[in-house]
Amino acid sequence: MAKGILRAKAKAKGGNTVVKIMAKHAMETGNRKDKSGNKIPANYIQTLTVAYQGKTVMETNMGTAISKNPYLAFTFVGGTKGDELEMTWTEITGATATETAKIK
Amino acid sequence: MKIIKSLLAGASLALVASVSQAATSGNTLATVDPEADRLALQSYFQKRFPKVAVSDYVNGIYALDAPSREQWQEIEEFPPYEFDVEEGEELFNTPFANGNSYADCFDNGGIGIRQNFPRWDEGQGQIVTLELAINQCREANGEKALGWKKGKIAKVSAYMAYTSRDNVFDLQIPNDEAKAAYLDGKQSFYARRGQLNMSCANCHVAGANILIRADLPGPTLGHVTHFPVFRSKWGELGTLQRRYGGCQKNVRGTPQKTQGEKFRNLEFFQTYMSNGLVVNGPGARK
Amino acid sequence: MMNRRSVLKAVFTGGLVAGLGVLMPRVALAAWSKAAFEAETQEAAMGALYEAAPSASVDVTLKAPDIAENGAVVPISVNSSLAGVTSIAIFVANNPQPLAAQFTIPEGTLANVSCRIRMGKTSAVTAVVTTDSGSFSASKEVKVTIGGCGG
Amino acid sequence: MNKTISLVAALMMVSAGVSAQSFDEAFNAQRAMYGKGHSFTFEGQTYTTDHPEEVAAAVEANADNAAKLLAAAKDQHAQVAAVDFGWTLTKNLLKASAKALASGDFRKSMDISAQAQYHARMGMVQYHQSQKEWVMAVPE
Repeated sequence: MAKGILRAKAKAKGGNTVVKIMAKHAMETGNRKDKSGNKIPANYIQTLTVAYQGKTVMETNMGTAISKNPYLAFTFVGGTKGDELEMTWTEITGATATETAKIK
Repeated sequence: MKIIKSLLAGASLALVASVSQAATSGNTLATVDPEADRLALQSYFQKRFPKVAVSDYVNGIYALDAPSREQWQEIEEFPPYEFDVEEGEELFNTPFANGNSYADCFDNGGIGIRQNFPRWDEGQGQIVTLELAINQCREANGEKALGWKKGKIAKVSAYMAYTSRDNVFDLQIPNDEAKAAYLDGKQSFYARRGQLNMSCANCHVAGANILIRADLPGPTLGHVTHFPVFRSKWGELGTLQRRYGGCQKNVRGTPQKTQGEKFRNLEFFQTYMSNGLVVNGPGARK
Repeated sequence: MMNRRSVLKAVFTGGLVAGLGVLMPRVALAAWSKAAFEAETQEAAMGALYEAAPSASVDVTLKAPDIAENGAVVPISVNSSLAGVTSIAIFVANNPQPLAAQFTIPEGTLANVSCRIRMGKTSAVTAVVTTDSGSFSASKEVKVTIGGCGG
Repeated sequence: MNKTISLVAALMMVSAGVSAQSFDEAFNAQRAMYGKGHSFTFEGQTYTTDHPEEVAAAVEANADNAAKLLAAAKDQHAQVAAVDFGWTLTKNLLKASAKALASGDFRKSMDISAQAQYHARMGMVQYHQSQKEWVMAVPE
């Protein structure tokens, strides 16, 4: 599996799956200036969607107030060890990718 | 963990004797007593924070301040240094142009050895920190040395620390030259510097867990165990000596040289103070 | 932008009136609302998302520190015991753009999310939980301080 | 509770117990309260709160004197840098002094030089202290 920007820890436990995801991303707000005083253009992850067996289990819209290396944790009912989660992210620039992670 | 406990038991038995010894553990090679210094420091913190186990000091200020600890634990749910450890592992395993790799420079292939640094190197006649050893390894293999404070060196160091987690620091002072290095480090630790006229000890011994404006300085016991550190303020990983320089600037002093003799000796002294504690680097800090 | 906003509102109201909240709002909320995320006041951001201002509720739990260790990384958790939660949003009143994040909660996902946010200065943090029967909120002041050690 | 104590207070507590006030302590207290140019008595004698550097700078403001003071400050700064106990702001002071000197503002240059030299001298004091006084630093 090619390494993307997402890392996920998904654990099936007591009938639920606890999902923790972190993305490697600077989350530039567009409010910062560089050393010479020019505005650094905004570039942050806008959406992160997590699907399990074709069904969306979490959809996140993010703004400028999300920290660098955004983190998200949630729990959904069901999920089996060994199955895969599909995680799709979209940047404000339009860049997008889908990455996968196994439930442990 | 067992090792820690037995060390603890030993420490408390030796307490009474050590405190009075510390007062006389002097500043000359003949009188300095590193073991007495270490036990005196432990007993100082134990007296001030009787409810905190010595083994918990590896968590720095989070051992002492509950509200910060809560936030830190949230961060540790998915620590920001994980990417760096991953990248560090990749760097560590990438062979140099000559076919050798980091593993060839270190005992045990570089795995699980963080607790042995910094150490007195007989051949070089100086204290060698892990970061110095990393760059010496690179140069011995015809590679360029890395910058000392952050980036690749911190990542490689973080990976090496990560493979050493829970190993117990047990630095040795094999001879008088090493003891002199320890003494020099001790001197630096207690030396007031800069316009604010503060020493490391001011903030991290007497000042531990006391607000400096809005910051709570961490205790020096266990100070070095979690380095390199992903500092939220930096937004990235940095080495211990990057922090040393930052601290010296904070007291409005001109920082000493990164990986220069003074800083290496200081790191040796500080790490010796944490003998008996475990490696838990890399860490996440505010 | 007015278009999307009014569509949103229409769907939302429609959902409430027709009792179709189970399906409809989710579709609408899924879109990243430029009007809401780029709004510079909390009222404007909320106005872009909710028909009426959310009412405070004890069934919404917002976990946030009293004093943030570092404003750049403030851990926040929201959970709710309300039934039929469809979305959770987090607002930081004093940030340049107050809407921090919006989570769509499909059926089968617990109304319990955690994330890390940036805070420029001390501010009220508000979590808004939307259910079939309206929007409910919980607020807390989080202090952001200037550090003494080079902060 | 301990968090409400400021660090300064905590540090003072450590050194409390020293009963008689030394001249340096009296001087520092007076200086902190009144700044420079103030007189006070200590054990029957009258002193001013001026640093020696400020006294040295209280001469006629001219190019020659300003250049001398700046050279002295630079020299002292080089000494403290050699033992690695410099202060961060001193460099900029030296620059500012040189700039004032070049623009003919001798008074300003001399005052800044005095400040820079004071920094450098205090750095040396810290260096010498570090050689002897650190040993008792583990509080009981």
